[in-house]
Amino acid sequence: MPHIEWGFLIVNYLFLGGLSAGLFFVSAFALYLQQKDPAYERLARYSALLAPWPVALGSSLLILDLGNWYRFYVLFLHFRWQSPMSIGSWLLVLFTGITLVYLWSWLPQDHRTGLLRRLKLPPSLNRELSHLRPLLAAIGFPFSIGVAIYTGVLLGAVQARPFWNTNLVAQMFLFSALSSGCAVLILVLSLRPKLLEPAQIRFLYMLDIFLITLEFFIVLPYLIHGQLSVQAVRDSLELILGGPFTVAFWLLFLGLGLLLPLLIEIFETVPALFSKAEIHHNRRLAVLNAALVLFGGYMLRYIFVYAGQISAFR
Amino acid sequence: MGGFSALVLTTLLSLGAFAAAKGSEGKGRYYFRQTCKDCHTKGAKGGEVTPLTKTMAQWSSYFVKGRHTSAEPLAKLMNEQQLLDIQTFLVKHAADSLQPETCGK
Amino acid sequence: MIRKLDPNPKNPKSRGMLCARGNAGLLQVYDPKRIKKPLIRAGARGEGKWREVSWDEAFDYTANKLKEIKLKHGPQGVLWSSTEAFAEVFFKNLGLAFGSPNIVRHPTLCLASVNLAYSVTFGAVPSFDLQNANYVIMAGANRFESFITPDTMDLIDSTMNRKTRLVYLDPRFTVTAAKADEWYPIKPGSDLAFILALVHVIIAEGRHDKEFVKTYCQGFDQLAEHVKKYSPEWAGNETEIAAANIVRIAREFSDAAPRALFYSGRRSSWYRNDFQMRRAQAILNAIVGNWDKQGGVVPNSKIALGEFLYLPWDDPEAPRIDEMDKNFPLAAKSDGAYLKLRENVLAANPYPVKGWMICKQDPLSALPDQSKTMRMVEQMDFIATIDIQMSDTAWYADVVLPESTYLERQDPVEVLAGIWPVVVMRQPVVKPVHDTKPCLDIVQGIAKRLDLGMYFDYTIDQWNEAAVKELPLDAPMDYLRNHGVYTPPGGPNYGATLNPDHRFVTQSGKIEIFSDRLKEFGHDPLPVYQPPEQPPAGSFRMLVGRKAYFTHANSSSNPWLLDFAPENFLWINPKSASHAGIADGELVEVSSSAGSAKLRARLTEHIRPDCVSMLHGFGKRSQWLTRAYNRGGNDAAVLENGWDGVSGNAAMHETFVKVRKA
Amino acid sequence: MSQKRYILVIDSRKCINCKACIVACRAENRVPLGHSRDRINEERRGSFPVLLATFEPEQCHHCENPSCVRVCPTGASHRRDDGIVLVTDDTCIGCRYCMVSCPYNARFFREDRGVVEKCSLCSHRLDRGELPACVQTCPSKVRACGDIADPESEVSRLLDKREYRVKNPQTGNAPQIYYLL
Repeated sequence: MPHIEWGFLIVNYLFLGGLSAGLFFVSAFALYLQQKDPAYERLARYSALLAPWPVALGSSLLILDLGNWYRFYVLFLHFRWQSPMSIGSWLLVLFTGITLVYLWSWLPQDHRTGLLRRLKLPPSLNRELSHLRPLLAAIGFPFSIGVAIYTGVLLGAVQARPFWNTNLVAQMFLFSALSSGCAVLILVLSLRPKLLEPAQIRFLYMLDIFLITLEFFIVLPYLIHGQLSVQAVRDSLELILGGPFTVAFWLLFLGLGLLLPLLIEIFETVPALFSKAEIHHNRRLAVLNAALVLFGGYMLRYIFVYAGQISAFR
Repeated sequence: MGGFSALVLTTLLSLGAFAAAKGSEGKGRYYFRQTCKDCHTKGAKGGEVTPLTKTMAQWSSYFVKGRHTSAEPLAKLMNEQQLLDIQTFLVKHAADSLQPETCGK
Repeated sequence: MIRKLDPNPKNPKSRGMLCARGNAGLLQVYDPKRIKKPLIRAGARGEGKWREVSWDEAFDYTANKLKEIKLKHGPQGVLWSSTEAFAEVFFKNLGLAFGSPNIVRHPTLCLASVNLAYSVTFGAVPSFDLQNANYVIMAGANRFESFITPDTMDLIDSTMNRKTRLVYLDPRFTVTAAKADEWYPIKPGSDLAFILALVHVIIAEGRHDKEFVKTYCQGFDQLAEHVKKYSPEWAGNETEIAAANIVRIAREFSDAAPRALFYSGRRSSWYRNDFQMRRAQAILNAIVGNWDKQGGVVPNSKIALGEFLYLPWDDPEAPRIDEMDKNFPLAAKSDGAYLKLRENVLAANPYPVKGWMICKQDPLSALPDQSKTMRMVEQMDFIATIDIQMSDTAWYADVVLPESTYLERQDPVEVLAGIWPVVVMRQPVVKPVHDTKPCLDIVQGIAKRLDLGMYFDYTIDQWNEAAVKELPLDAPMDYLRNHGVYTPPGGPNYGATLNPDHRFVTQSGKIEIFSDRLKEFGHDPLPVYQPPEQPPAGSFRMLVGRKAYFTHANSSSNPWLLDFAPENFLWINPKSASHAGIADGELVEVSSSAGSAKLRARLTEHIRPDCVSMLHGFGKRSQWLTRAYNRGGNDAAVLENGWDGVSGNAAMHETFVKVRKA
Repeated sequence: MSQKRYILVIDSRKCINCKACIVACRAENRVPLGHSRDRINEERRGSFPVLLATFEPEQCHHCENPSCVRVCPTGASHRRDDGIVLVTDDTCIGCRYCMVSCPYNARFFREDRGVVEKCSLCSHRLDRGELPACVQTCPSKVRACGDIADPESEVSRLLDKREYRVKNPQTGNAPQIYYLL
């Protein structure tokens, strides 16, 4: 009876928004670590350079998904604190702005000049902002967490859909988003071996192990909590426990997208866990690992967007 | 008048043969509505009369005996053919006929 | 531009309600697939090639063809067929003035058996006072689903509020079954056994209204003797309704009398003994004394309308082609008997009929055994159809004369008879959107060219003025123009015939339980039960059903309604379907000796395993109706030819079909 | 005069699934083909010959605490003081968050205009003193619509003397269609 209103554009948007949040999060983290180890600068830089694009693309998809895309500005004529979408659109626009300024602060002088010329913008904009990086990271950090969480809150706030209606969804989306950010960096670093620095990979692996573990320990209570909840929620879990999304959830998301990359990461980092030894670094495994994490993140959003809309009180 | 009565008598004897008689049901209905209905409607001086008012036999004998005593004789109002038509119409739709209808509708 | 249709709040018959198709009626006016101008066929019949012509040309063409046929075959060589409509009288009169005895109307496809059964018994066609009844037995007449009128709606209210007990018999679990207090999936064809057993119990237990029977009825003693053999145990076997239930229903029914009735109305054209079954219903109603009482069976009251005194024409000389006098001497002669008529036309017996004038009717969809109707179409030299849309029959016609829809035309004033009759006048709400005409104009156009103009020398206003002249109103025409309806004061009429001196319009003047006249014409004077033939193994009895979304076969292309049922399905019980290896939604072919239809199967518990059923009005042949063409299956193609011997009523539920995957 | 509060009272037992309400709404509100603002939920149970079929009309519940209004990012979905929940066409951006949030699936997306549409309880008719089209046309008079704030109204009297239920109250929407039992 309930029909699917939000389709792949929304799945993509939720995924891409989370990705940017994850990238910014890693960048801010790396910027902090850079104080101790300058090697982290590269990590901070690359993630800063990547961060704005997914969310910009995602927001465009969101606007495209609107029935009246040219009316999207109406969103910014209102602020409705009860509406996750209203809060979210403000968050998105502010976060995107911050990521852009932050990116600007990471660009070398000549790149800035070239860019301004090409965009026919006044050269006076060509300011050195590198000193503002910590400030921007500090301001942007809560926004990145906000954007990552909001994509889950958007769904979790809907009482009408028992599959969604718990804030565990928001946490799941948060850790999944941050983990996806790590995965993008692992991918980029592994695909371009000359950029590779084992310490950074190690950092990303360790961070991702932490995030995936957290995510797993939210998925678990989500299932348990659902089983202990009211009938409608129990019924809605049937969608993944013995329904159209069972394979997608257990195999594609939980198996391939969560546990397998976790195993790969643990396997890779085992030597470094108990000694100063370097991690294994199998580039192919790293690429596979990153791809699986991203795939898992995407599946998570696909499953939740679709299954959630079908779930209903009967 | 005698010829008319004789004709009606024959019809009385064999009701089934009415179609063979020369009366026209359709025209009878017309003359009935045109002439008789002036007085024979509810509230008018003749009182309501429809084919259902009498049985087939009653209608036939009515015309044989030339009733209509309280008003002008029927023969003064219409000619023989017209009366035959009316009779045909009334008998065909009388109360105990095979096609009992109020106004031939 | 009509935005929305609202019912006339002053009309007590509508009481503010409109059903789905009432609400969707405005699309008839704005249907892009309407017939917008008169059409003359340009290609072969059914090829769909048409030439748009002026009305003058269409009239000339039609009149010339009619003259040709008259010259060759006499006026009886043209058949005039029409269906219930306010303006039907004009069309019928044109046929009569033309000199043809062959006027055929819809009752023998509808309720001729009920009308005749009650006429023979009570000398009147009654209404059933569902509004006030406390106990209603209804068989097959699916009043909550197939035909939605205000009296039904009161029944819903009183049934649901436990004021009325509704016992419903139907091989299908219809909406009415769902709402009834008791539903029995009676074995098809055994209804008469059920009724006779009710009569048996009521008489055996002395529960009949003795005073009423003595005063008003004749032949009760013969009935008492006659039904002795029809015990509830016997009927239990025949009907598959437990004897205990039959006894209980008989007791409850007679206890509730006179506010108890066996409903005989509507959709009554089932079996070859339909008349006798309806007679039994009438007799059951008679012996409990519910006649002309509140909550019982009440003779229709009429309001006498005046008539415009148009000139009379000569009675037709030839006998009717369906030879009503010989075949159905008791039936309403002026309505004809459609299926017998078709037989005789096909056999050119006793004379050829080569022209067919059709008004608002779709014989190809309406008559069982479509291939026979098709043959009748093919053997005609000329066919003209007056319709608002390109029906299946219009599609095969030579001339199509587009009538204005009911929202665009002035119709004759009409009495809606009933327990509380009203006078209604339909007035146009918009000017004709296309080059269409009302029926009278079309009739006059043809009549003039046939030199019959003098018989139709009046306007619709003159006609209506003559009609309303006698109403007790100061300015009746103005009143009806302003209000659309005239409701006589005083409310429902009961008891006008309940006077020992009253002469019932029967042969004896009494209520005829035993009918000498039936005996005289060689029929059973009391209903005699004969067990129905049962479908052979692997076959099913085909039942036809209707949904009130659609008006017979002619609104199934209305987009607002089509939404609810874009195609019809073959209802089949899952048990039977699994034997035949048929899955839900699968395309199947239903076939009988008459022909076949293809449609999708709907596996449903809502039907007896020995029956299948489909909705009427689908599987259109007219390609003009793009939304309805070839959607679902056409019941008319499958149903076999056959009729009730007394009334000539079509027997729609006597066809055995085979079902296989298509 | 006190503030009006419109509600619907539905006696589903009287519903015969005739669809008149849907077509009347279609005509009144020019609802595009393929959509409808109201519907009739069918439930069928049992196997031959022990069977049950029920019909339950449903449309926007005009909730007291409407989740659709809460989640609307632009305020296009709003609730009038008399309780009627409406969508303002001009400010609806077509995000469909309200649709996803409605426990009753009472809304649909109108492709031709890119906005969300729903039952307005025929507010324009109520404002003129007429009943909603579905209420007025219903052959078996399944629905009653009126002012619950007026103790003398038909709806108040029905709820005074009959038992009733509302659908999915656990969503916290405080729905205002009362189904008589």
